[in-house]
Amino acid sequence: MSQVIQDKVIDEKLEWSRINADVIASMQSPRRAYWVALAVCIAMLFCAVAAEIYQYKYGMGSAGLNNPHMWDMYIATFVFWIGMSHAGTLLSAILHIIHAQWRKPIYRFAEAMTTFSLMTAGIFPMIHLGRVWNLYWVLPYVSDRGIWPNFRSPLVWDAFAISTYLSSSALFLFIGMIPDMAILRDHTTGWRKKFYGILCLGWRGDDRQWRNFRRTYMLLACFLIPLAISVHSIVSSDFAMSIMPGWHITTFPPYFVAGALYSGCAAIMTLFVALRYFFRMEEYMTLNIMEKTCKLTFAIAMVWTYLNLIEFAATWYGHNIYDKELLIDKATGPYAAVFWTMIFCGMVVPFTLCFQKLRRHMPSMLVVSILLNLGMYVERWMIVAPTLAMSHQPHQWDVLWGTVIQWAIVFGSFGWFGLLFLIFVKLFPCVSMYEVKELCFHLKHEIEEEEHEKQHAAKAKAGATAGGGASPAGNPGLEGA
Amino acid sequence: MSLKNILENFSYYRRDAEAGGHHEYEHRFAMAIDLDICTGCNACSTACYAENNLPVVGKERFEAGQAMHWLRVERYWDEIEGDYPEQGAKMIPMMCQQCGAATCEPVCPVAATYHTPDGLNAQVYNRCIGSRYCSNNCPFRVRYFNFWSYYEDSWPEPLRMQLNPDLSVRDKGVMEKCTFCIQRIRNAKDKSQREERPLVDGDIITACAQACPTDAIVFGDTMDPESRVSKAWAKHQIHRGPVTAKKQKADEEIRGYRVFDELNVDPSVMYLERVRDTEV
Amino acid sequence: MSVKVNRRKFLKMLGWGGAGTALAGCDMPTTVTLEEGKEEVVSYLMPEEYVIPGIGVWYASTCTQCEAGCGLHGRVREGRVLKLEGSPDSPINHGNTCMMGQSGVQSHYNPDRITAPMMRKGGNLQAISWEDAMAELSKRVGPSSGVDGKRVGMVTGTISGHQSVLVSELLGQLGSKNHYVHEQINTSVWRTVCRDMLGDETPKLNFDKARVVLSFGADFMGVWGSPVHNMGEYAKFRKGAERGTLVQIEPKMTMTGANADLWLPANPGTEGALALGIANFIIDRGWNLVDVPARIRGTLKQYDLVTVEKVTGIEAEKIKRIASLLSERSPSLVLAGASVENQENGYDSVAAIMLLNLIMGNVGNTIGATAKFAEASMQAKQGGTKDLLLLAKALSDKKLDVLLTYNTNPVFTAPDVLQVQAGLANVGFKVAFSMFPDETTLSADLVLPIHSGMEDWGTHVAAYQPEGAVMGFQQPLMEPIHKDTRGFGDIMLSLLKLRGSDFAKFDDYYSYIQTSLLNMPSSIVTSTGSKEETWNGILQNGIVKTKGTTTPLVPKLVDVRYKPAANNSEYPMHLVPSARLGMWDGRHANIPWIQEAPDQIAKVVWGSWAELHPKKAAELGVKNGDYVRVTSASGSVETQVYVHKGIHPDAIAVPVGQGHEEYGRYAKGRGVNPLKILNPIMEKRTGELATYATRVKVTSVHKTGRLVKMGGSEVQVGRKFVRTISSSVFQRTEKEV
Amino acid sequence: MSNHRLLAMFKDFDDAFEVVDKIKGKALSSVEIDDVTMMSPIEHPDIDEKLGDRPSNIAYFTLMGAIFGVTFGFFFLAAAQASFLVQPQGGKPVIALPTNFVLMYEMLIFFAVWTTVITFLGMSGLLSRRGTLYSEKLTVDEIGLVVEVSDGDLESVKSFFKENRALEIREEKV
Repeated sequence: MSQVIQDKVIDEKLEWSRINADVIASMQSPRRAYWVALAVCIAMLFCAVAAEIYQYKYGMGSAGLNNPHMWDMYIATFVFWIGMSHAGTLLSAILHIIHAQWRKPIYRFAEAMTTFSLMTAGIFPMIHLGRVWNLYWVLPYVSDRGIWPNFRSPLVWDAFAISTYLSSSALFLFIGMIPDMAILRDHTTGWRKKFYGILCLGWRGDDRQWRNFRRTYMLLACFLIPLAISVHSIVSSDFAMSIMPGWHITTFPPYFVAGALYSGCAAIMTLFVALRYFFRMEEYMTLNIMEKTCKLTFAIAMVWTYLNLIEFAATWYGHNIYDKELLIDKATGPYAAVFWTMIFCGMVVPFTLCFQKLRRHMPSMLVVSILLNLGMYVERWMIVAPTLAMSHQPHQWDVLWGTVIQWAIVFGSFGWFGLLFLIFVKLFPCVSMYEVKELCFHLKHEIEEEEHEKQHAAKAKAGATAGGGASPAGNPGLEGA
Repeated sequence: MSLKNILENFSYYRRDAEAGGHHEYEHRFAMAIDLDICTGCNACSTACYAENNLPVVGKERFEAGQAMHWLRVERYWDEIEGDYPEQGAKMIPMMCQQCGAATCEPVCPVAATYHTPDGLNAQVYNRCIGSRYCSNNCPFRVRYFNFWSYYEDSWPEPLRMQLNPDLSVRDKGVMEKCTFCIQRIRNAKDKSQREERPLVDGDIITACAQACPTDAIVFGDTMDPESRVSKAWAKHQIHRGPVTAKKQKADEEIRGYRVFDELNVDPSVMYLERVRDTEV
Repeated sequence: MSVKVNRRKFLKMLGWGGAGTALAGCDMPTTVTLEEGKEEVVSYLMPEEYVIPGIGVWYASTCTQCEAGCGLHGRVREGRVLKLEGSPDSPINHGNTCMMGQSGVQSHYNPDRITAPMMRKGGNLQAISWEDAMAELSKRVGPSSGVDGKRVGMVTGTISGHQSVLVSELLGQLGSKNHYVHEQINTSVWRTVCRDMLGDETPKLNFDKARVVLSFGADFMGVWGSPVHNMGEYAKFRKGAERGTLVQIEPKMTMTGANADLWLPANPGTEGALALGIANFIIDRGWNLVDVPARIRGTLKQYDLVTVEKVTGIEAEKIKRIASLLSERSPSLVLAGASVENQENGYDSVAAIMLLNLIMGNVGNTIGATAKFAEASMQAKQGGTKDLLLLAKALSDKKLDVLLTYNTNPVFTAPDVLQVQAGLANVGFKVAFSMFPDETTLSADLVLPIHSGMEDWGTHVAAYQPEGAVMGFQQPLMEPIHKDTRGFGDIMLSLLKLRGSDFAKFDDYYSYIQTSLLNMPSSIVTSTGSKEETWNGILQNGIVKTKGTTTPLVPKLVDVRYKPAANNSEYPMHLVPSARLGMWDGRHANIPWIQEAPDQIAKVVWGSWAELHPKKAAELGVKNGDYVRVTSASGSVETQVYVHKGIHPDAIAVPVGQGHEEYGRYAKGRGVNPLKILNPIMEKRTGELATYATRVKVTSVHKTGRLVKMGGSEVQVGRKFVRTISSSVFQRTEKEV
Repeated sequence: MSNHRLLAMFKDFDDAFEVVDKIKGKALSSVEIDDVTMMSPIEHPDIDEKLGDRPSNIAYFTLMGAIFGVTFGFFFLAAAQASFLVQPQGGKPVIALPTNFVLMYEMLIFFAVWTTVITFLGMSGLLSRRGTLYSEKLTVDEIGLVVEVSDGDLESVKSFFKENRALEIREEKV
């Protein structure tokens, strides 16, 4: 079989009406598993809301924070969710620019993941504020007292970066969904028809719309790549711009970006397996796509591993005694177990992705991807906590494991994310219908061309023996439905 | 017009600490603490509690690391091989060092902590939103956060009658730290203004320096060359500003030093090394 | 009876008596000032005369937090006292204070103060009116009560000034000789030795003249003598032309030990042998500056280096170094404190230590005579633990029908074996004059709430008078917070008036003090014009400076019959009931600032702990935070361990002060009280309770917890927070410039 | 003048393209190639080729948005800093360029993205009503061709459609 056929990520003979029908079906009549998942997410969210109400009322002390540990899991979780947001948009945009067709069936939920994990991440700096009711002071609004936020603070950069990123990636997601909204407008009834009718903004699919659409989408993709990288660099600046050992590290921006892509890919894998199973999307989310995702994840994992080791090496050879001691303390001190979990999950587990059998075995991939995510979560915690625990001032050394309140809020953030995602999959197509159609269309062309070439070669060979005779160039056209 | 303002003053606004900073300092308050006569008795810390309305957090919160001692007396043991610490223990009163190039200041998202023309690292409680970044970026770890609302717990009636009305009682969610008794500075300035005379050395004395039974803490203005603190700094060859080769001590054995001077933060507290008779 | 000073008069006095430092509040416009005569701008807001919003005024008074008698300035604003600072005029503290002085306001504003008289009715204390309380008092001790004066007792802490006069008068009027002066933290043995060997109980210690201070367990910066004064003197000692060297020998590192150039733990109870060994070595080398009679020389001969090294556990080399230090850097000052005094052989040990002062010629040089307050009845009656033992005996022998308690808490400080609490049941009528519901107060039948040190008048003559003989004057800094408290002096006066006496002419304690002071001989109170002016001068200074009477020291050698304490195999460890500046003997356990202020050495807060040497801890298999049981023949306590090297491996230090069963919300039920498990061992020569002589065994109870202390790392981990240079370098760089 | 609008539905792109070719080739008096609109469920890369040069100028607006963002960013931040002099902090200058560059970068992207999206909405003719000729099959798999013709050419265009296997033809008056 030819390479194209072997690698094909989807069955090109899928009928287009079936694509419509399958995806629309996935959005309707939820099964019981859906309701159970929804209930679980709401329950988790409820834990967090209760904890937050308590914390709001009594103060940050209820989170167990203390003098050295002014930040803890809230910020680690914030970085985790920000990181997770990177896979969707960044991968979608990069793959779009390099015309990687296999992104098409999976980019939609990945982008949704981006938006929702950003929405989750954005909550954490608020939760962690001592006086959250004054949050808006971070915004650069014109005040009659001439007060401005401090633009030198990486936290203000965060506010700028996150709002830019959230609006841009939400726009990117939305723009990419417009043709699908039109499909839904045409093929649903009742409130949905009205709803999608508004959201599709009058999409008709004429050439002018497609032309501008393509240009816009490409432009947005071009901006989103540097934006995504800058966002995580800025998040890393929260640490790298400080003076603290273990934070003030030159390689932090690329390290954070790599870590973000890494955890994002792992999250995509998790959701891939889940959606494929729950929505019976086996025909769209094919094993070939999974394989490609796995390979990409592996490559990013290796980049991350490299940067991580570089960081250790630089610290080790740097002879900054505070940094060096901290590194040794991380590996041997009270946080050692967590540190080695990170090393194992982040650096060792990805090697399972080298094996094709495992890559095509969905339950293993679910386990692997969850392990990778766990590794990436503790990585963030290993960035935040040990530095605070063992910084310049030994008199204030302290080890902190958080209180129930803190754990509940961190736990609940997964519920919040899950809730948003579950609502999304029922309101919006989690597979891009028009792009799957494009994928089929192009794939079919490629296959036909290849077969044509083959025939041509055979004929040329036959012609060479039989004395030639050109065959008329057939116009394969589109068979359609 | 702010555009005009930018264009006219651009180079002025671009001056950093190494270039003398943009500040035109009126005073630069500083301390000199002699660790040879500091006994570690804790009078300074208690005086600070009394002067600055510091809450008593109680055992559980102290255990959780949420104590609010703006001025704490740290005690270190020698790292020794022998059976006994024959040179005693090491005591150091540690409070906000009012760094000239403070690392806490640029990271505050709302500019709640900033540098005053008095050379103080001021904390504006009302502006603070509690991001706690400043504390994270403080190498000395001398910023204290109101993790709880302490008013009810720490000052049951009639204990709250003792609260100093010259400064506020901070509610939950606000960062605070040693202010070099800014209310005393304010009062002294008002007084000197009323008396139409400049501030002189000794007009201002912080609560800790006042209480110190051995007078180990000297407080004053380093802009005034005649002040005791200026003389102490000069004598021990410690200069204001970030450390540069030119400004380093000529004699390494002179006792003056600033903690974490190598981080280039320009602390305003000079410590004098502890002395031990090694011949006994 | 009521306090006859009405509010107007009271405030008027305050107005005159104020040190007169007016400060504008920071929030007040600077134009609104007294000086510019613009008070009327704020007059609408002025609730009373002299209470000007935003203006703080400083008044002079005297600290009552311990017996040192430091002068105070209290900042009063809007009728409230806010902050206490040392009075620069006081020769005792020279403007400084310790943490106890600073926290005087929290004693005053303490939420657990007793606010109304209480009487025991049906086993419980119930609030009653002052009229009823005074009627009851009259019924039980008044002329019609038929009480036998010999069976009336009064137990107080160290007491001086007019209060002391009133107490003596009252007991004299009743015909009682039972005035027990109990002070848990005391220097009784040292005082006795000083009396015997120097002729003065409280000689002046000239730290500034000494080039070396050799201290055997004297925590003179913490709980020995007059701490604030001593710390000031210590600073001079360090900052002098030549930096003085401090050598401290004690079983558990105290704050003074932490500041020593050389800190050594001798085997507990053998410090006397060490002193004799040093003396022997000095005399052997002929370094002594004062000759020693052959008789004493003979005794010293037994203390050769080998023996002393064996007995004390201090290397011979170190003993030689200390001896040569004393010789090379004469004059020196040799002190002895609690861990030496409060042993069975305390007197002899202190005498041996004092011998060093004598032979090194320190007497008359670094040790001088102090002036005594000319009016003997007002001099401090210093207490110790001997009176506690006497009290316990009187109680168990049922020798008391009426017991008055003031300013002391024997139920808390007495060891369990003395059975003070049970003995109190034998007393028919117990009256407590107290601010706080402490253990002794709550055992009383009648509780009379008294004013705090910031509400009451008083005079204090400190026992240790460094410059001249001064009387600290205590004046109210504000009106009483609680309407149903009364001054101790006022109550005493009304008790005296029950039997009609010379005191009948005084309306109240204030007028008594005023009359008394103004009528004092001019050698004590120098008149500065009219009586009113003189009086205002006293109020303004808060201190009455007199020259006092001085008698020169008469050094006299006594025979040292030193005998080290015996070993005890069942109870191998020495219990060190250590005390610290701040908590003192436990009287400040109800002050939140003191509870939250870490111990100077262990840095533990809000509770008790036991200090152990790492060697011993390893033997027991315990680490920081683990619980151990400390068992003596008289009982046991269980507490957490703090392991550090600043303690003798055979000693375990459990700080006193905690373990209150009563005493308000901050103190009650917190930690353990090591005094409770002391054995009833007496110091042989003075009859004081030998608090450091109890032997204990320590066992792990296999329970762990987090020790609540300040500070993460115990060492600097290579950071340079506290740098150290040698004194030779210091001498070169700073002293010779 | 064109007064008829025709919609023809085709099964595949090739049929539609043939019609376009025919319209272009026959030079009908009332039908310009610009009057031909093709509607499709997916984007076919050949549409532009067939329908001729129809430029999309979004990128210019994006560029303008970006330039505005970065310039506005600099002056906004500098003006805010220079008028908020209480800010001198940590020994840093009042106008701290390195930090401002970070924020200028974010503002560049922010304004560029929003201008792009807003321009897209305008340029692509979304949100504007243009005719009622539409078939829901367009969002399944059929290709639509809309041609505006005058009476004269109506029939010939219709015949092109039929010749090329048009599945359905709809018509409306303009």
